[in-house]
Amino acid sequence: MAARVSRADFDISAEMAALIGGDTGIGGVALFVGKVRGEVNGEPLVSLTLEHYPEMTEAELERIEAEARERFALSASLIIHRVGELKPGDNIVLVIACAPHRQDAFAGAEFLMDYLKTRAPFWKKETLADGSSRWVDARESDEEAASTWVSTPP
Amino acid sequence: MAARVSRADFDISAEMAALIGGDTGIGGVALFVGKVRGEVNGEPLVSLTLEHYPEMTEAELERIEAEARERFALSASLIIHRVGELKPGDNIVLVIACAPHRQDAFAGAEFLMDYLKTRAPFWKKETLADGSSRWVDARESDEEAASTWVSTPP
Amino acid sequence: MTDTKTNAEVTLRYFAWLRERAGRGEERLKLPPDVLTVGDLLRWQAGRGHPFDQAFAKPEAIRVAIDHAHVKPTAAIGAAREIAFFPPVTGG
Amino acid sequence: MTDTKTNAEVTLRYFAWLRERAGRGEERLKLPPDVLTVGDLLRWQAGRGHPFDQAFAKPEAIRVAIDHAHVKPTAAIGAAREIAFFPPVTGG
Repeated sequence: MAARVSRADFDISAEMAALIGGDTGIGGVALFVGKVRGEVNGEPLVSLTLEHYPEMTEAELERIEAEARERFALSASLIIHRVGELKPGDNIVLVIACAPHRQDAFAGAEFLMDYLKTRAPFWKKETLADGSSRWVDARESDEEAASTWVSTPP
Repeated sequence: MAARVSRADFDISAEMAALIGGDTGIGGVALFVGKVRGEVNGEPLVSLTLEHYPEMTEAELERIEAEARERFALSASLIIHRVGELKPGDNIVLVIACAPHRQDAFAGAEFLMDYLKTRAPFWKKETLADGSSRWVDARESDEEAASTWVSTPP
Repeated sequence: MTDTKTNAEVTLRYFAWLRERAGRGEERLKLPPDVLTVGDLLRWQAGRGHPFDQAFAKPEAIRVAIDHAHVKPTAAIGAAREIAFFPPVTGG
Repeated sequence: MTDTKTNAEVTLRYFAWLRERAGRGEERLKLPPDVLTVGDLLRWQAGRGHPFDQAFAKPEAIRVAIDHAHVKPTAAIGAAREIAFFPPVTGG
């Protein structure tokens, strides 16, 4: 289990290899990569700036991971979340969930993403071509996705 | 959209970058990697041999991908399936689904895997440490997983 | 015309344990004119004698594809050029 | 003892648009003794005058963490060392 915040990009293949190590009990690995999109409601995005709450982030990511591990038969999991100024096409987040079987791997990765989106202290600010910028609103659909996993509200 | 069979291993980062190209409409990428496990019912596995039906494989993978694309808002998808003799820890299959939003990416990747497991003409033969070998039985849970997506039986 | 089609040569292919039990990966032959559906073909195979009697003893464990597409036992063979027999797939 | 705790200095932290509207990322101060819950604290912030009146005008849009853990408005502040205010998170 590992969680970290990074200004630099990540290498998916290398992160996955390091996470698995020599564990041949792992039969399925589900990964998710979140990326910066180039448009916001049809307007070109210039950059996306990610702010976070450093002292809380790690504690929260570890709580999310521990909960995922308790719910699913995960052999290993990883969360890497980037901060700072990102451009369209850049990677924002990497989640990896390893399990003996694919169903647990998929469910683990989805759970990690849903909880990350509603509990981890990151905030996105979009800057558009006209120089204007605005903080991204939380999506209700994200709250709903997280709440389908249970009854423990943030 | 792409699907291919390969004796060689794949590079996940490179495949993902090539699949995405310059499409900045993609906000989420879900990936799945299936791996050879080191034990079968507690006995050490020596190798896993994958046979397939070459002329049918590509046609079937393309049908599976076309169906995934019809059901989910996928921007791009990829299936790579290995054949030949594999060892514990080796990669067997890679599935990538790209979409504007993560829910479609996850659903697309799960759909591709469920259909792959029940429709793509691949067969696994396990060889154990004592020299014995046996063809892997299809798992009923895989049939069930695929059938949850609809009513079109194989 | 239909008789001609039914009597045309067809390629039969075998995979996984069916290939091993049938002792071959492929063969070309003419099917009898009364073999009209996939179900007929599975019954005909089981009645061909050794080693097919063993290989096709449990037709419910066998899947069939005609010209690279999955078909059900009720499917017509029609003008099939290639018919494949195999156990349920186990890739992924 | 309880009075001492309630009157201890606490670090308040602000993130995203709350940081921008509050005009600061952090401050250290003593909370009034009658601010016992997170809900009390949100009301107290809204009453502090400029720029907090603006920043805390919609308390339902504000999330709170005490010592790096999410808390609800009903949570007691107790011996909190650090209390953070931020909009609903939007990472991932």
